[in-house]
Amino acid sequence: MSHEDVLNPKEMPREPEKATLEGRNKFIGFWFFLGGETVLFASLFGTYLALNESTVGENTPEHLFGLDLVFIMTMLLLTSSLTSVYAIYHMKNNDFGRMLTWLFITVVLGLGFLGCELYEFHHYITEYEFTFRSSAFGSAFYTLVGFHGGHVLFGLLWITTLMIRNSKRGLNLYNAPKFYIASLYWHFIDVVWVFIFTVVYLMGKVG
Amino acid sequence: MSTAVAQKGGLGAAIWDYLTTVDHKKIAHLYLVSGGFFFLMGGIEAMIIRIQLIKPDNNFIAAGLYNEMLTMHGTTMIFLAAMPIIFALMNAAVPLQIGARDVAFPFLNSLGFWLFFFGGVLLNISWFTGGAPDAGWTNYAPLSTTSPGHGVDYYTIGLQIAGAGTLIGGINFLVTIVNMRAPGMSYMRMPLFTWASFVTSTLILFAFPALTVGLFLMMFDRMFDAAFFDVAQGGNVIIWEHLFWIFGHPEVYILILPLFGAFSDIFSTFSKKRLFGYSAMVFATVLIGFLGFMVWAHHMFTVGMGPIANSIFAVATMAIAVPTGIKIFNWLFTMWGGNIKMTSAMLWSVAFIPSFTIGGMTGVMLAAAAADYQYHDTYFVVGHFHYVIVGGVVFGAFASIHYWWPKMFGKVLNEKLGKLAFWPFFVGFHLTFFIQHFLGLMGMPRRYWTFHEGLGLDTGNLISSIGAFLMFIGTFIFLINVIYTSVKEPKASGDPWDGRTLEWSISSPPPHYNFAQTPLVRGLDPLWIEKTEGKKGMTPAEPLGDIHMPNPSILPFVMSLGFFIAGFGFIYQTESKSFLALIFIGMGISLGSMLTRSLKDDIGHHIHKEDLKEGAGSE
Amino acid sequence: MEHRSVPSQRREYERTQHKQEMIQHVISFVLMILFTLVAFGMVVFDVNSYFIIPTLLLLAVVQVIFQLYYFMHLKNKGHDMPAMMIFGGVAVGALTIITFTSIIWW
Amino acid sequence: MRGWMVRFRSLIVFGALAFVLSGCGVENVSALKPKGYSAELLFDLMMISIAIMLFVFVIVMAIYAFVLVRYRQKKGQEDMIPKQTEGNKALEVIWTVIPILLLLVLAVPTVQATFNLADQSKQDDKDALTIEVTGNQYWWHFNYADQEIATSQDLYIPTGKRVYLNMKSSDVIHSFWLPAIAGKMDTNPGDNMNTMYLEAYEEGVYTGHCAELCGPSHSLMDFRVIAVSPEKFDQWKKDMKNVDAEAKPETTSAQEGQKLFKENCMSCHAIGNSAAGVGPNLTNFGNRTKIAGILEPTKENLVDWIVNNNEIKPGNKMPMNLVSEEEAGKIADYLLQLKHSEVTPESAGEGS
Ligand code: HEA
Ligand code: HEA
Ligand SMILES: [Cu+2]
Repeated sequence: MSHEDVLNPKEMPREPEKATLEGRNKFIGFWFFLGGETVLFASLFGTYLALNESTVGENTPEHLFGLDLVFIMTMLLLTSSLTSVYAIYHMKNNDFGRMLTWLFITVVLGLGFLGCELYEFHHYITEYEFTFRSSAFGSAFYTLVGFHGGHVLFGLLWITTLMIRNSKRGLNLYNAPKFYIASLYWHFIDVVWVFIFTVVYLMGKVG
Repeated sequence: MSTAVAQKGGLGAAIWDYLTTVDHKKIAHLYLVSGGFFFLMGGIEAMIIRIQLIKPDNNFIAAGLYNEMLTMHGTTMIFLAAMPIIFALMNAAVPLQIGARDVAFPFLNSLGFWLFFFGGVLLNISWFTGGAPDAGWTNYAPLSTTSPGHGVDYYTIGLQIAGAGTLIGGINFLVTIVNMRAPGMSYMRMPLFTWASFVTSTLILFAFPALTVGLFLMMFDRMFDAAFFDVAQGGNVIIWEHLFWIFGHPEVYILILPLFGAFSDIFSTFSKKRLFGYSAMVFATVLIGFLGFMVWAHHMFTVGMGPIANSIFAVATMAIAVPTGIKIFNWLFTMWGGNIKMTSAMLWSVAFIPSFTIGGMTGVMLAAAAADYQYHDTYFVVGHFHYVIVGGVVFGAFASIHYWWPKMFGKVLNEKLGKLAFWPFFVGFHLTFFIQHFLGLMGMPRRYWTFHEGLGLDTGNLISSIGAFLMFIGTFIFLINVIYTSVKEPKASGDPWDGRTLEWSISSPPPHYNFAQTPLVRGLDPLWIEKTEGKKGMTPAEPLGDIHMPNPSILPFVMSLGFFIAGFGFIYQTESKSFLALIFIGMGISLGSMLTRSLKDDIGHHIHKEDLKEGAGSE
Repeated sequence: MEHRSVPSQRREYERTQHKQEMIQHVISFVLMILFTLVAFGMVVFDVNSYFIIPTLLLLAVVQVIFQLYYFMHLKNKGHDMPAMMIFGGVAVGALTIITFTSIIWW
Repeated sequence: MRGWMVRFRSLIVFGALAFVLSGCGVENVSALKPKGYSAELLFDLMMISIAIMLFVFVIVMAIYAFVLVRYRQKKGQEDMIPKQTEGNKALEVIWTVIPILLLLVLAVPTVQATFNLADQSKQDDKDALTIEVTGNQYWWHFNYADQEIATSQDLYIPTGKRVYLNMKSSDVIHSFWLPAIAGKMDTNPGDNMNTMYLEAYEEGVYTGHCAELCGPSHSLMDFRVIAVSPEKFDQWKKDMKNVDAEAKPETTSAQEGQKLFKENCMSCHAIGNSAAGVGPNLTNFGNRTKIAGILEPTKENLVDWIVNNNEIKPGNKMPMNLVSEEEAGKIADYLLQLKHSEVTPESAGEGS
């Protein structure tokens, strides 16, 4: 396939993300990477579960966590997962404008989530003096949730870069795989969050 | 394009070429040279260890320095010598064996190398900045978290950077093997080395994240006062041990499996016979990889996990003897009825069988959980793992290097010198490590700076040290061989060994697009099939056409350099906050390169068919 | 590559197919929200039974399956390798978590 | 299990093997000369596994030697193309099934021994003896639970009786290894307490080591276990309970030493039954087998130790040059005459 065909395809194929060899490589490679990420987060979850009772003082999960904020965060992130699905839907229909719109909404929701998380951390630190260094539980909590937050941040930067870089030239076979795997990444972040709100917050509240 | 530059200028251009290359064959050179260099470093550290232990109550080096020496020896050998040499072989052979022009992610391939390289350099800089890591290559907390100075900080950061490179390399090979096979190269026609690389890469994918997390926790504890391993604040030191071994055990199979694959190719080539029990060999490789994830706690039998956990892990560990045995017997029966030619590559491979079998057997003995209460952390274990690592990985590396040297560098290593290097190394190896089993049982713990007189350990240690000198001599002769060959030996043909697999169907070294026309694979040992039908080379699967190749890039180098700089920032910010600047600069460089990479389209270039060499590549 | 002249008929067909897939997505989204509500509800209203933790975990797992299979298309063809690697990761991860909840403290 | 093993041992190879191996090593130091229940059990387990391994190795080597001799390329046959065999199902099954069977033979006694050595069920019996072991950089502390006896470095146990150990560390991970009597067990910091038991068959002084890297002086963290008959042990207990920590030594030098010791050393060390301090408990010091676990117990060595301990054991936490060499001599006189019990290492049959 010539460069011209990749950058200015005459007709978009059904699955533009997998139309080129490079695209197929990215697609498979990224999924494999997510397999590795699964182990990464499992190790963090394991560490958290091993240390969530290693509290010092009264800063226990039950004492600290409030569910309303977590609920809002969950709704934001779950919805952003749907909006990124919409974006890919429009990508497959070769509707670049709509795709950008939905990606934009995804980014806004993600930012909302991140804001809430920062507020939450700030709240724990200032109101409860519960920090990364307070106890083994504190270290494990901030590390697990913080790694996830870091992923959210990276995802936001990534999607935004893609949007800006390609805003002028539209969809092609070179950038379609990039958009596609960015959306995979975003879904994966959501998957991790589902376990975080379940294991850290809900189970923490149950005690 | 990259070759054009190299042709034009002198040394500078050649260096620039290697700094920017994304060609898997050149990346193989980079891996081999740096891995080889670190092997010599690790070997010299081993010599210092053996000199210190040559006699009782010796004082050749101080106790603290000894701990640094053994830590750096283990870490260097595993992460900076064995792993890169394996990646060198994978880069040199896998794309060629599957009939691909390139790997799936040439850019990431280069990034993987440079991350490993800078991680390794960072780790070794610790020698000059007030002390290397000294808590063993296993780096158990809280010895590591409380170790004074910055040695252990170098360990965490250096391995984190190098480990990221390894993970990237692993994913690259997985995708290459899944997506880039030539027409007709089905999974069950892949050479065993490619299969082993595939399984190894899978192990890397699942094992390294555990190390990543472990290193992050260690880093947070040491540099940011977290409390993961601080029992006073509710931390738990056993977490590190599990994370380390969840990574660490698969790691030893990551080391050995590619060489198992290489041995399979070598045995069948030099016996002029098809590999005996191909499908059983594939199955065994996969099974070893699979079981490799369920046995890590056999390193922790004495930690106090209780008899139930110990028993489960003991039995699971023993199970690995079965697929490994399948391999040993299939190799023997590959040679059975063959026409065995004892080249240097074959010599190393033949020597591997009894050596590794002994190592595997002591492994099974260690797996007997209760008995490990005696063996654990003694020289019995040191004997075991050097038998499998040196007798398996190092012998395998030497065999593969002899085997693929013509493909990598266009010349056959001198056979006489090859055999001359083998014998002292082989004899020295058994002298050094066989006696260590007995030393262990007679009461010598490992990681001992010195042992006392009167415990019956003197002669054994002396013999062991003598053996190490013989290994030194062997390695030295090998180095001479490399120089001699590059000066004196004639250029090799494309197929010097009467090979069976695709890499031997093209010239040595191959053109940078590998195959002018992608070959059509018609079965296992595709080149052999064509040869038995009287053809000279492979039948092409496509007409001659333009070839798409990736562009070289300096970004992987710069990106890794950024992390390297930031690494110092992380290490020294504990002393002065002004070092935070280094973190920002370094991360800025790295993130900047990433941004550049994603903003700048890089779709590669084409080689026009008029510029290709004639024919499908058979020389 | 054959995509150069996709007949408009096929385009149309693809579009309807995408639509149908989208409907599935919306349904799974609604279910996911529902599961989340149930999970939070159980904790907020103190449904303190013996089963609460297993139930919470089960709800999470089902949600994640929706994410993987529908949102991330793991159910579609051409996803064998991705599925294999994800489940490989899940298996190793599960072993890790079992370990960290059983033999870390004694 | 024992009976089963005895039968196994009667196999000729097995007996011969055990004989050859037990030729190695020094008495009371080597795992190959078991002198206690656990060590013997483990020795038998080792012998089973070695026998299996030898069996497999002989078969592998037989095929190996045959293949290499018979199928080595002969002159003039360089171009011979052998038959390209694909494999052989029957062989494949054989070399899968036989190793599985052999491993089962090994797995059963392994699991039995593992559970056997973890059997602490009798620890709570009235007359059971439990000792709290604490690993420290770089010395061992032993506290006889319920007995109000504390010692460091030298551990006295009765022969023929199970002694239970509750093991912890005060700093980094150490590992308590007593090859001739039992295997080893780590001492962990924090809440993870480990247990094991010792049962010595014969009187003697047994050398033990730290087996988990614990810092620069890891290799210098030896200890001794002194097994004495139950009667002597009871005597020792009685003596140790009645230690008069304030007792006045005979020579004036030692008396001055006592004063110096109180002023300079008591903040870390203890004499008598006070709980473990920062440094080793020095009760009964005059009967110690070694100074600091490694030096011959002479006055010269002790003075050297007091003044230069950090050069002898790098990373040791005891301050150097706290006292002058002369003062150290007096302290040494004081410490070396602290012989609180009639029962000594010599009475266990051996002096070293
Ligand atoms: C390449 C590296 C490599 C390989 C391949 C192996 C292979 C094996 N290892 Fe080893 N091991 C290490 C590297 C390796 N190991 C290292 C580095 C350490 C120490 C780490 C540290 O603490 O620093 C270690 C430590 C180690 C321990 C922990 C010891 C301790 O610290 O107390 C154990 C315990 O079970 C063990 C077991 C095994 C087993 C059962 C195998 C098996 O895979 C072996 C299987 C092979 C065979 C058995 C031979 C061939 C088979 C037949 C001919 C069939 C018939 C055989 C039988 C029926 C027995 N190893
Ligand atoms: C790939 C892995 C690997 C390899 C190849 C080796 C190779 C060797 N190792 Fe080891 N080793 C480990 C991995 C490895 N090792 C690990 C993981 C540990 C555990 C560390 C720990 O406890 O934390 C260990 C520990 C270890 C110990 C135990 C230390 C202790 O517990 O106190 C000893 C002692 O004998 C030893 C010896 C040797 C020797 C003699 C070699 C020899 O085979 C080396 C042979 C090579 C040479 C001798 C190089 C020759 C050099 C030249 C010819 C240079 C020429 C000169 C110039 C150009 C300048 N190693
Ligand atoms: Cu292992």
